[in-house]
Amino acid sequence: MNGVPLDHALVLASILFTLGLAGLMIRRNMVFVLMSLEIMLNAAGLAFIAGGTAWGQPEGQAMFLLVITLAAAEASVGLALLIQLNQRFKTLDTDAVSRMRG
Amino acid sequence: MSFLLPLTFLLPLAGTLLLSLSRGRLGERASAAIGTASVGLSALATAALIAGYLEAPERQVVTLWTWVSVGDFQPTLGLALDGLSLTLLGVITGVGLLIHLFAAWYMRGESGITRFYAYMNLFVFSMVLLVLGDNLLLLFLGWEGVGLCSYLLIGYYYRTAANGWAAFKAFIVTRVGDVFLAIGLFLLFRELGTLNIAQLLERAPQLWAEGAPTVELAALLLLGGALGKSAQLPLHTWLADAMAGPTPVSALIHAATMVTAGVYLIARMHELFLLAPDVLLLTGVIGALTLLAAGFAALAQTDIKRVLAYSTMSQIGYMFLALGAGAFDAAIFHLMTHAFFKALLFLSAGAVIVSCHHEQDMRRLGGLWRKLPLAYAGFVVGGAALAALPLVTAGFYSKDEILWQALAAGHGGLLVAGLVGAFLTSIYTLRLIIKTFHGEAKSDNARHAEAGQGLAHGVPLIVLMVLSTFLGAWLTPPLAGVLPDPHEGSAGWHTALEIVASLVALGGLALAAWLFLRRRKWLAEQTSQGWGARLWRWWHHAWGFDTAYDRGLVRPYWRTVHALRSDRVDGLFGLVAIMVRMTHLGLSWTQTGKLRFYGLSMVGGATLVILVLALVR
Amino acid sequence: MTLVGLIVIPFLGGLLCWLAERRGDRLPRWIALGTMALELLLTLGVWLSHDFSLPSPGGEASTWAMEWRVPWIPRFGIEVHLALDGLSLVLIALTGFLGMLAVLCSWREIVRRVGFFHLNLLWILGGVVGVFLAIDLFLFFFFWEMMLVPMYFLIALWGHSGSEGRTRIRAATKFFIYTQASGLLMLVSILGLVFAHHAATGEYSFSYDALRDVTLSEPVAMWLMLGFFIAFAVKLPVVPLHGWLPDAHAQAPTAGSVDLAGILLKTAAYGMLRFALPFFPEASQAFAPVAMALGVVGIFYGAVLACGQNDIKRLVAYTSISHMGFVLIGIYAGTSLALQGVVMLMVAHAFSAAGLFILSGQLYERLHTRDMREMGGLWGRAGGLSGFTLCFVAASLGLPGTANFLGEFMVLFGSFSVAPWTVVIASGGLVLAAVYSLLLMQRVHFGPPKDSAPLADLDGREYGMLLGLLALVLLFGLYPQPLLDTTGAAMSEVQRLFGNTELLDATLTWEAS
Amino acid sequence: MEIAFYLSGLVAVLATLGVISNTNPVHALLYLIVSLIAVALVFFSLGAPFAGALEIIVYAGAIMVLFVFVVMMLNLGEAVVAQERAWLRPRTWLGPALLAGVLLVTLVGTLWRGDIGLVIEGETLTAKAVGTLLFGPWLLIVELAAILLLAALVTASHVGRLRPPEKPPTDRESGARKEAS
Repeated sequence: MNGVPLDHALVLASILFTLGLAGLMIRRNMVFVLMSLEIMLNAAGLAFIAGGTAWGQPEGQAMFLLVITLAAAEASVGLALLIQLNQRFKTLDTDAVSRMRG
Repeated sequence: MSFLLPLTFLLPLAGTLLLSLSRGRLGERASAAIGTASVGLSALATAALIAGYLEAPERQVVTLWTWVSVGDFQPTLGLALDGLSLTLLGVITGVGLLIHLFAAWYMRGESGITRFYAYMNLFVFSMVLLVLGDNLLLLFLGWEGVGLCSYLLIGYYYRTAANGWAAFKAFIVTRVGDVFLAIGLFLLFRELGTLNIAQLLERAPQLWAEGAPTVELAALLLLGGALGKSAQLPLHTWLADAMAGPTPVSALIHAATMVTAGVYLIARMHELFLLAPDVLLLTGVIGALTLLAAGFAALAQTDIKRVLAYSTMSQIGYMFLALGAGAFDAAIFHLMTHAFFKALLFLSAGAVIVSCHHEQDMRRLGGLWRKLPLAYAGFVVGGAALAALPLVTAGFYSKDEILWQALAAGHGGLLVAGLVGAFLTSIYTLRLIIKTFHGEAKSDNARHAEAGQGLAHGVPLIVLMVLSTFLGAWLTPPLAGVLPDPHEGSAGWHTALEIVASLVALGGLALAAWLFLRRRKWLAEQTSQGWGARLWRWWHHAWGFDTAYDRGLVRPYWRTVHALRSDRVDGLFGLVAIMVRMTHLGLSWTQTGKLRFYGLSMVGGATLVILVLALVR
Repeated sequence: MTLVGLIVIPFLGGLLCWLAERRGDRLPRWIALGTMALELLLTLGVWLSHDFSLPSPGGEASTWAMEWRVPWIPRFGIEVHLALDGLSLVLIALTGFLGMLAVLCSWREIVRRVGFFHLNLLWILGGVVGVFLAIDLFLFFFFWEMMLVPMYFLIALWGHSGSEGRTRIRAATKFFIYTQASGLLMLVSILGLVFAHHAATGEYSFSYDALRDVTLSEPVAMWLMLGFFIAFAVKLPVVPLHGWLPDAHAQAPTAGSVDLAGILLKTAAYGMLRFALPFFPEASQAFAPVAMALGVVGIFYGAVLACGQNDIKRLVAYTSISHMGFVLIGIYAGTSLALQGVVMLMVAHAFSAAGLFILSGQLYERLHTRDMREMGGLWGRAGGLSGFTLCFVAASLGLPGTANFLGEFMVLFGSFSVAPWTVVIASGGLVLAAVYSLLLMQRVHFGPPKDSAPLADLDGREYGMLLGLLALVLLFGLYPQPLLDTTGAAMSEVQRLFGNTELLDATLTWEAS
Repeated sequence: MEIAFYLSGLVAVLATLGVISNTNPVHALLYLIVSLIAVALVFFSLGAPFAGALEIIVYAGAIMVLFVFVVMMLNLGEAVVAQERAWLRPRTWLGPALLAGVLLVTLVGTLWRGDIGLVIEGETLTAKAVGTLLFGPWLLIVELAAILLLAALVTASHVGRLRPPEKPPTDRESGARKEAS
């Protein structure tokens, strides 16, 4: 066994990605939505790493670093909004804040 | 000599311009004076032209300037004078002058006299142009100008809407005829490349053999134009309503000049018509049919002017009959004499109407012959000429000439129609005179009628009376070189026909006298019940043509106008606006505000794109 | 250099009027009048100094009387290329004259923001003169779109209230959208031409001569021609696309209507003669029967609707649609007589339509209504006004002796050899022309008067305007030769390109069979 | 090296499944942490120790801890779990799941058809190489990342501030407050 073929890694990434996506679409609770978001980001990072190590270039990992900063920034803002949602609307249901329509 | 020719039409034009630009500053007498003077001078110029022509009878052409010159379309403003146009010119300016004079008396006290004389001068100007025009486009200019003036003059009393609509109807019906004439012009120009009448008639025989389809079509179209203007059968419904205008107008336009324009056109283009024998025969047939239809219709009229209008229609039917029989000079001779006695009848009728305070209905007139001696004399002399009383009246010679030419040319049917027409004419003429002048006065208008005074009233009537007698018949029009010479026939047959014609005329008069003097009561009850009444009403509405046209053409047109009033086609483009609004509503439904729905649609879109990319490449 | 002057004068004049607005209402009017008078004098000067007789038959393709060329955007081969020949000279003179009339007839009608009104008015005229002079297609399109904007403001700001509740803003927007959308189609065709030229010669050019020699395949040429045709058909207007004209006229101020009817409709006919026909001779030839049929439909549809209108300006607007039907037939007939007839009819219609609009404006000033149901029996009350209406009504129904008659009959004479049946049906329209013209006369001036108070008679300004217009209608009706000689060269040019014989016979046989 | 990859991959997938299908937020959170650590193991197996370390320290350590704080702060009780179970009826998750399935099939299909020949041998890419890259050509991007983080910091602190409830709402939001309470 001389190593992991790249497309296996990418398949793993896409599985994780679609799972995160499904979670995003299914759950109405804001917390779960944010968590699925994290999974998708993580899957993307995995794909970067897989690519980078396959070609033997450090760009993959550097890019992963950026993915993580992005995830951190996004998570913090997301959670702040979550708190506001809970405090103002007394619920975590994303459908409650759907007045921007029509 | 050549400056006289343009003078004949420039003078009336000057009169019109003077009167119309005066902006109401001219009084009644001044405008009557200007109007009559301009036509009088023009008559003087015509007299000089006639004298000059009689010495040296050759065609004069005076070209003012080329109207348009584009490629070979070169119509010029040229005036051509020969025997035919001279005769017409004489009639127009002569009779025109007398009518202008009479109008001074007739229109006294009316408002807007300046406007009246401006239109009358404009009419004489257009009619002279029509007669003198040497190319068809100039003739068309006169043709339409005359139509417009007849519209303006019929609608002179514009305050009552009915007169306005009568004028409107007259113009539209004649305009239909003008369109046929225009299409004829287009056809002639395309085929012969010129509009100049002389060149046209020269090239026509070279290009077409007798009876060729194009020349038949061209002649038919010209005939269509003539029918419209001369109020012959299919396009005749406007003449009876045209009586809404003042009586001098009816005398000038609807008796002497405009209605004879059609006869002049066919006489002027006779070479073309000779090339199309079927159309010529058609002309004769139409003339005969109009002759009879108008004759019967005149029998059942109650308004003096309408009786005279139908009698004009039937006399022009005579002229068309003469043209159809190829007797062009007999038609023009009858045109001249008819102008005299019909103008006399109309002016006398005008005198009666004014004297009886604008009462036109015969049933309320009567017993006037002692109160209005001059009008009565005018009616008697004019009526006699109309009924063609033998030897004494001008009408006899001209009508007899037509009947003889019809016989000599072998058109038996036309001859019979002519004789029946003569019989009808004598009946309705005597009926008119008896009902208007004899018996007792049936209304106070008639009782307090006072005779018209003054020269303007008397002179025209007397002059026309003289011209309506056999003296008028001496003025044989100088048509020697211009129109083809008449058919020859044995003198015996000629005298036999004269005797038959005069017997028919006298018989008609006797029958009318017997009916309307002795058997008035029997006649009244005959025409008031059963088939008599229906027949009387049918003739009263001139065989129902008018109602047929109204229901068949006019009413559907107005229905479509009201149907399309709000511009349906433009409404079509309103649909575009509605579609835009609908797409807006459709798309705004997708903005539900729910986060998950957006996620779902994004994923769906992404999958779709990836699928398409994957499959496509 | 004078060509640039011809365009710049109205634009500068407009600005001056706007600036002069501060010093009272009278100054902008005099400036506007002076500008347009200067424009007219300049054109007449050009007309006298150059002779526009026929170019030598074998002469170079198109001899412009005057030309002025300066590169503008070299990268795309766009240059400010102005050129003048007989046709554009006549139309510019017409613009100058009608501009003066527009200013004169709104002397007392426009009281709000007079300077800005005259700015818009003069900028429309500037745009129109630009359209008549521009030979570079890009420049032509620029002026074509530019002349719409001031017209929109003119209708929107100074228009009258809607006759049946339709506001003037809606009419102005409709006018704008119609012309703008069709202008887009023309832009597509222009670009199509430019790309075809680029494909053939490898470099971009918008110049008239270069684009005229582009050889296109049959279907492409047809589509590009249609692009041009629809743009001009909307402006002409041709029936299905005519919706904007009656609304725009009913709501426009008198000056706007005079401009709109007098000049803007002529830009469409000019565009067809200058661009649509010479650029695509074969396609236009094949399209001719359809265009003529549209012309005939236009004549009858315009006439039928004119009879049904109650608003006097809408009636005159529909009569313009009917008259423009004749123009369309004349253009696509292709014989030199028909084309000269088209020019004559354009000039004549400009005068008679302007006259009728001025009269309806004056009636509006006196009766404060445009609804014919409230008018009637005005003959005795309005003095000179009724007499002039009669003359212009006679012109509009094509009474011989007026220029309209000559225009219509030259078109019909010219087209008869090419399409006899179309002409026969079209001359049926002459009867309807008489119906709607006399209907106008009957419902407004004849008939029982509603009340007997005499209306204010025509003052000097109005009387002079109408007399001048009437004199021109009669002058060109009786002695049109100077006008026809001026446009003779341009029209024979169009006829040479459009009516090349072998195709002409093709249509002939089609007609005859 | 491959076995570690496949094993930890499997663990990661199962943990993620656990995250999605769990009704109790805290349990889901823990599953998430497990999934992140599994992914870190995958990084190590692929030969990216620096990334793996980062994953554990920053991702699992910092961000997940932040999540735990927030979830704890909201003190979601049993009601939330019940409600979650109510929301998770098959009718809601079947459609999106199917769609995600289709997306997965297409992704995998394209990958499979793409026949990328590359194989990851597993020789490690040292942190030094990454560091030289980061502070070499990528210097600007790193600065930008820093600014991004600063921005996120400011936003989170402002939005996250718990306003005292008795402050009268500005009229613009009154609509929201009335409707929500």
